[in-house]
Amino acid sequence: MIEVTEDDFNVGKILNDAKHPDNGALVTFLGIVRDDGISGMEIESYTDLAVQELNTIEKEALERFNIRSLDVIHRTGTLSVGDNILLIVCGAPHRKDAFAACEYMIDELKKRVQVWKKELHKDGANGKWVGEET
Amino acid sequence: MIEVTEDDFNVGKILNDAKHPDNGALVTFLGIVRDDGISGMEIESYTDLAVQELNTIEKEALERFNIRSLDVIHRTGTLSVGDNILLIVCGAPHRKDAFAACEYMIDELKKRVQVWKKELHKDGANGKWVGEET
Amino acid sequence: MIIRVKAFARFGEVLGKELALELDHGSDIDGLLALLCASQDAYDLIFDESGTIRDYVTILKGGRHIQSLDGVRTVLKDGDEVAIFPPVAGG
Amino acid sequence: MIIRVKAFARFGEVLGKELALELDHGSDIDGLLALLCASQDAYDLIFDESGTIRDYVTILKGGRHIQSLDGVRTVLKDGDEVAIFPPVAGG
Repeated sequence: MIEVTEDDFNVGKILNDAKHPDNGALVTFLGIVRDDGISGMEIESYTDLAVQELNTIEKEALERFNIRSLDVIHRTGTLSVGDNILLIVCGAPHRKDAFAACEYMIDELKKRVQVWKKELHKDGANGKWVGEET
Repeated sequence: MIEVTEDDFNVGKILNDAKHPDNGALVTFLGIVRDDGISGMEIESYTDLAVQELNTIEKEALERFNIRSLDVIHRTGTLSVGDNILLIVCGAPHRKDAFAACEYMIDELKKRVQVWKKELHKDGANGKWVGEET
Repeated sequence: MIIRVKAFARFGEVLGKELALELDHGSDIDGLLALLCASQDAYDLIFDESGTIRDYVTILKGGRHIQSLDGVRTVLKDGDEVAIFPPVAGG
Repeated sequence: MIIRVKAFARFGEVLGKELALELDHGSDIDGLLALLCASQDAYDLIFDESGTIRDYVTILKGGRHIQSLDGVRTVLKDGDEVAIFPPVAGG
């Protein structure tokens, strides 16, 4: 399952759905809005393309690693400190593949998927877009 | 939190409890009884020592990696295919530390923590202890 | 002809997030950018001092990088969708 | 004196999981093992053909490896707890 959505997700349910008789290991990455002196983040996506790119990366991971499932949900919209941003769940017979594929997915996502984050400041001032030099 | 227990756990709740303003990344390892032609597993522990060893490994991980939290729950008793065996949740400001510490915990756990698993066969025959040559 | 433009992140703030621009038939990306970057702020965001498109700018036509087409000489046709955005930063 | 023994996994199946053994005052691990491994099955599980404790056997007294104490010459006292187990396999 690949989703780019404003909605929050239920990690317990998604993990349960990822259970498969072949899967002995589920490795999960949960990205959360961290308190860097900000109140939250505004997350924007080019959704059609982001979903397409996530599917491409998933396909690469399924070819490279011995995994059975890879689920990704990336949220968009206005999020507060502590809110879920991103969930990746990778299921595999063995743990090494699950860890490697989960890390591959998040590393490539950060480089390739059409999503941008803007910091929202506590004083209401206009924050900066993450990754911008200025 | 370090636990060795017969009780199942609620992954969603534990992940939620691991949220901390400094944690931008939660990496979770969930070990599940895999269908290797078995019906389940009997898991035995030397509980006092296992908890002590898990605490030692947690301390090592907190020294080696920039992480804020590390939770481990290892189940014991009779488990069926698909049942949860082990949960590790590692929270860190950044994902690389969270992944590295989570992998460190599971790698060391497998080598050092006083837990043993016996396969239960579908035909009711006496299964073998995992790791035994005979 | 009408070209639809989507701009993201900082680019959306400066250029507008979703635009429908009227261009002469046969116009290319170069012509689109001239219209899109009429203001100094917009121009400085997309072009460097020598008038070259900055390295960090990605431009897609119909989901394909213009580098894989004819670059700024890529010809547009009525209804094309062009996307323009800075480096991604998700996760 | 009474020594409590805990054995795990296959060792528990062969030796018994929890035992309270009566030993002479001043007995050591060697003496305990002689009592514990009276049966051929038990002996073969713990000792190799030359009578040496097999590499895969871990023995703890009060939670400490006997290697860090005096090995099989580690002297026991009333109420001591000894644990004996094969390589761990959790996770």
